[in-house]
Amino acid sequence: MDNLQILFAAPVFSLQLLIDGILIGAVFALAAYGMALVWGVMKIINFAQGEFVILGGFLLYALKEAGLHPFLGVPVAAAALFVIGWVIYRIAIVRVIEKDLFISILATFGIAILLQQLMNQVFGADVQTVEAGLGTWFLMDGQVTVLQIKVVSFFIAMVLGVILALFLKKTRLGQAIRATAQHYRAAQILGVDTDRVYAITFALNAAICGAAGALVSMIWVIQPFMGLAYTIRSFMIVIVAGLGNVIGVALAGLGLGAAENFAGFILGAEFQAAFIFSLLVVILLWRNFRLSLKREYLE
Amino acid sequence: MHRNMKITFLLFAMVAAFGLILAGPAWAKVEGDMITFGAAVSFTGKYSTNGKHTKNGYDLAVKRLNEMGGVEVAGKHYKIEVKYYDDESTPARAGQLADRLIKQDGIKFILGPYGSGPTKGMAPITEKYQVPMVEANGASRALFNKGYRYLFAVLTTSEQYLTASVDLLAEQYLAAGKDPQDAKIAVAVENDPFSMDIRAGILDDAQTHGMRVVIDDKLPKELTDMTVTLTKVKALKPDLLVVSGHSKGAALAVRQTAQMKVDVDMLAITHCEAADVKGKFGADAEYTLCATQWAPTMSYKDEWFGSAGDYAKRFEEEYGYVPPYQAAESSAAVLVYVNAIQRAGSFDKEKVRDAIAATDMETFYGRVDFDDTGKNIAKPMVLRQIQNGEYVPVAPSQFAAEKVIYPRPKWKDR
Amino acid sequence: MNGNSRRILLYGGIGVLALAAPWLMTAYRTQLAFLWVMILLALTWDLVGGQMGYASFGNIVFFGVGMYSTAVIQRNLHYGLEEYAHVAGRVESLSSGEYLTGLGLGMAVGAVAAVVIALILGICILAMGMRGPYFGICTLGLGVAAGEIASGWEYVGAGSGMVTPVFPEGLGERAIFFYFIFFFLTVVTFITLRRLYAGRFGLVINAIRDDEDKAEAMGIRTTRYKITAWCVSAFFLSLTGGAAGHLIGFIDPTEVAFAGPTFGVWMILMAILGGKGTLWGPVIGAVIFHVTQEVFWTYLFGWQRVALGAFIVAIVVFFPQGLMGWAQDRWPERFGHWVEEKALADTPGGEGA
Amino acid sequence: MNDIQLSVEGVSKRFGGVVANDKITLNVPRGRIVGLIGPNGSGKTTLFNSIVGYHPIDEGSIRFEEHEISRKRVVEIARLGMIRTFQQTHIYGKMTCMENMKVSVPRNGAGVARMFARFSPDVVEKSESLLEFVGLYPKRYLLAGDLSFGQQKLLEFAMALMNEPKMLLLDEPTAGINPTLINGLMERLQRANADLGITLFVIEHNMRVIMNLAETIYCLAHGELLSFGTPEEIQQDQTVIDAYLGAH
Repeated sequence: MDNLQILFAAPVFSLQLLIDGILIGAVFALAAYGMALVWGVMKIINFAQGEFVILGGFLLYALKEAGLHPFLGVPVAAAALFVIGWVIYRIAIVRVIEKDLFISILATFGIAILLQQLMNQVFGADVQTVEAGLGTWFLMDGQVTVLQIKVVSFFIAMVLGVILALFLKKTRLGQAIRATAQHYRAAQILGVDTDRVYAITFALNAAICGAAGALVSMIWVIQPFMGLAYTIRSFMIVIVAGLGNVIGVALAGLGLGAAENFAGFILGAEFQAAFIFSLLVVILLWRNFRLSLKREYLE
Repeated sequence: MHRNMKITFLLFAMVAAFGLILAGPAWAKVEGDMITFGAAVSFTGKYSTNGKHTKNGYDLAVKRLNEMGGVEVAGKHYKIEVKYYDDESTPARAGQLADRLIKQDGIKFILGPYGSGPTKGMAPITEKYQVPMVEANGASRALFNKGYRYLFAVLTTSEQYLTASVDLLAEQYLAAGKDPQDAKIAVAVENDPFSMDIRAGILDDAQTHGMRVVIDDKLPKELTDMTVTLTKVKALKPDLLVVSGHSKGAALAVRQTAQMKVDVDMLAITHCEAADVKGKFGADAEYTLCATQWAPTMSYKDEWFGSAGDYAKRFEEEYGYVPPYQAAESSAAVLVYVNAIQRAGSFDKEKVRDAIAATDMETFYGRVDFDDTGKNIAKPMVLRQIQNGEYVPVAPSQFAAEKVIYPRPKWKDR
Repeated sequence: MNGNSRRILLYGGIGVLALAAPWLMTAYRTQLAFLWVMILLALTWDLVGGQMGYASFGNIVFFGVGMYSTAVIQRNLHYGLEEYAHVAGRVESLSSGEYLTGLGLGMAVGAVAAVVIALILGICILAMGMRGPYFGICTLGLGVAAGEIASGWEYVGAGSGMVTPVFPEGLGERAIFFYFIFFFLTVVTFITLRRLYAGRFGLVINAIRDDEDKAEAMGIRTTRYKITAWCVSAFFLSLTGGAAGHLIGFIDPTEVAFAGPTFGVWMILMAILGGKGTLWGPVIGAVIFHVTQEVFWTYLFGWQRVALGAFIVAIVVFFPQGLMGWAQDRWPERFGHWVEEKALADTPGGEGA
Repeated sequence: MNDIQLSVEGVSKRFGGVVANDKITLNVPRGRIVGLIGPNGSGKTTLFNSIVGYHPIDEGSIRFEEHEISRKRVVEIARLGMIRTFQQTHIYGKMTCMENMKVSVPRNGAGVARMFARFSPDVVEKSESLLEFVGLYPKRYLLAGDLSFGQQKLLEFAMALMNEPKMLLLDEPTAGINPTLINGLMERLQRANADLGITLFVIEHNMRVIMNLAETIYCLAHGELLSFGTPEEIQQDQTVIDAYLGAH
């Protein structure tokens, strides 16, 4: 527990971990928000979530190579993912939509493998990064560094979240999506074209992931095989926050980011991933335990 | 009931049919005037960049040898070729493919895959079938204490990759009149067989110098972020930060130390060239120490490629990029293999194996001389520092072109 | 032909074919040994995922536990940890006796360890009544966490993994040795499962799959059955893993032992492809999947995983009921689902159950 | 009423702010047929769920024979000999009718040996005769999921009988059943009661059925016990009539 002592001896590093965790947590929350949307509306757990993220990153990389400014590339990557999401919905997702969750998990898992391997073929397995050309802020005498790109990403993620929430609340389409989430048969009877709503929801999710991925590529590095970590994080955030709760998702995302950083610091980087996955199990058990007290079941 | 039976028989028929498809063309080790080597290399998966370097290295050597008239065995000239499979960057696949190469394709000469993991997967199989494998990219020392007789590595094993940086630090301490025992080291390596051995080497070396290892992080294979480890570095202020994690680790280390303005006196990493840190990060990569098996500037020579520089030129003409050492060592593996076959004067596996074991030759890549565990003990690792946008050898002393710049200038002074 | 003689013919035919296979396709001995591994993976998954309807994404845990237990026992029996891990230490090859002792003892210990773990996990997860996608994701988390923990644990080699001893002289050909180990294991597993499915146990876990609330309302102690089923699955999967570690030769924590994205998913796919919840489905699915994969591998160089991804999507999207499920829908009467007392006391086929 | 088999005393159950059952007290004597009626949403099914342990109750006590069961779990209560059927049928859809029956043997899996045991010929015979009893014998090898809704209800009833319960809680046994089959079903319920000595506690909407079947009827409205008595008494009770006409 030497590492813990460092944190007590020099709390400034806790601040560093906390700030950094919160900033990156916003990006996780963004992807998680898309997952919650698809899960809530379509009753599908999208296992290709992480691959959408990485794909967004690679698209931004390609756009940057083609000479576009990275920030302009973010909406383009999101738009491209929207189209890709739509196509994937039409080809595969539409056929698993009313099957049980298990089938949709496996189907999206297959899509994840497919996307991974296609990215590997198209972009190569190289680690790529996109330089946004921003600098670093120093706080506390240089002990705490804050990357400007992370701050920018944080705000982009938050703004996107707000826009999305407004879209769902205020627009006709958004209302149709929410109605479908509540009860798709009722929505159908009321004249909502649920098939179109599903397609848009799925495509929208892909677009959100694309934006998140574009941010990821500017903050860290991307590689075709890095998707699963983002899928799992999204899932955890959704489990903690519940479906259709924007603020909850955002808070859970930020919390996860910070928790992850502290776990990595204290337990050592080798147990950071183990920590995330163990946390997932523990959260599920805890939730289940609470429900079993009421003799009710998760379903 | 009988419906099930029909289905089952149908399936067995299908299996048989598939079996026939698979059985298809059978490669023999030597057919007519062709010698076929077998290799399982990562074309997909996380090692595929380096897998490509490996394949290019093999192919260039094969092409060169064929241009020069092929291989002469017992008075007859043979062309050579390599049969590749994709090991998907996983050891399990590599093992299966070794089996496939040997049993199904009848290949008797195996070239290694990329990476210690896949090599570990293949070695038990080649060993069992007593097929010699000369490999160029499996550097883990754990490969060489298992009693394998048929495994040979032309490269320096990985525990030696970065130990030179520890020695360098000790020298600097002594030169400054300080006690090396006060030096602090931070180690952050990817959690895979290769990097874990680098770590083992560093830990051993630090112990001999009496240095303290203050950070010992194993980075996950799905590494995306080193912020946490670097925060620790800031907190504990080690003199030397050692990072190893294939291309991904190199890119992250250089990028994030610059972003977070982490000041360490010495930063030593592997895979600089493969990750192209110089090209990607420019000034941020300055003063980084890079471990390399080989560099085009070295003075080695051989009869096939000429000097190391000539090799680099030829490689660049062919593939359009400067060869990283992963490619060079792969080419060297082919040269060693072919040389051994010529000396054996036979295609007998056992004779070839003995000839390989007896190898003591000079190549453009360096001298190759295997000890009785099969690793090359004749060629040291070189440490290069990025100075003014160039890789400059700084250690060990016989290769040093410049003095090492120590300590790295602080970020605020750059 | 009556049911019995048909059955004898069927099993006899398969038995003869299986015994002869290593000599019919000599070049493919190792691949054939892997085929049995695949069948075992699919069969053990199907017990929980298909027959009981608890879609576990983390059964790979038991595979890895078996693999590591066997390797650790083998190592500790014959070398010190120091000697094994250190570069100066020299690991000598084992005699046949030593190899077999290590393998056998290791597999036994691994199987016990896996059952104990399954029991503990079962009490934590199943006894709490976790179901559906939450169970799936929870087990997925377990699988990945297990791999990550093994990657960080130095005693089992951490990220460096473990190398199993070189196969000794005197045990015949390596591939044949393992072929028959896995063949034997498959036969034992198959017979055990067949027996289990034919009795009360099989019907109860089917009932849990179809309607767990009803089963409880009828006074069935579902938790016991669920945990037992998981333990049985863990037992055989651990044995498979123990021997598979030696067949592969190198145990990497995340890519061989706790290989969720490969073996972990394949076992589910194979069961689905053949028809989950049937006795023969997983076997048929495993055969088709394994062969297809080999073909992709040979002919779709570099693109094989893309094809595999597409194949997975195609199976799940277009063929979720699997071959046996499709056949049952197509010819229900062949599987013993018929009306009227036209046929005699021929019990409905165990295969259809 | 000297031989009370099931006694519910002051049972309340709230969901959030909604009071589903408010201090309900009722008794079911051994060997009788007792009815439970009430308009939609009056808390009948909630009471059933409370009795069989599907969710915990907020206050009160439920005793079955000599056991306090209000804190017991579903399985344990079922194993005491109290079996319920569901409003929407719950059968094992992907299993044949015979398998549905066989798996319903009482006290399934008491020990490890029993867990893995095969079924004895007695079980098969009994399954067949009970299927015969409800008229599903010819369809015994069909998948239960392929039966019609009414047939599934019959199957569910047969499964409950297979379990040799002491008391059966039936949640709207005739709902969704073809009217021509209702008489047959009623007759079978009565036979189960008379021949097998099973106490029946029945929720029913069909007044004709319940009035002919039950000896005592309890009426719930808005979560409260409104009235109880013989069918004749209930039919003449003004509060019951008001409740059904919505004049509350």
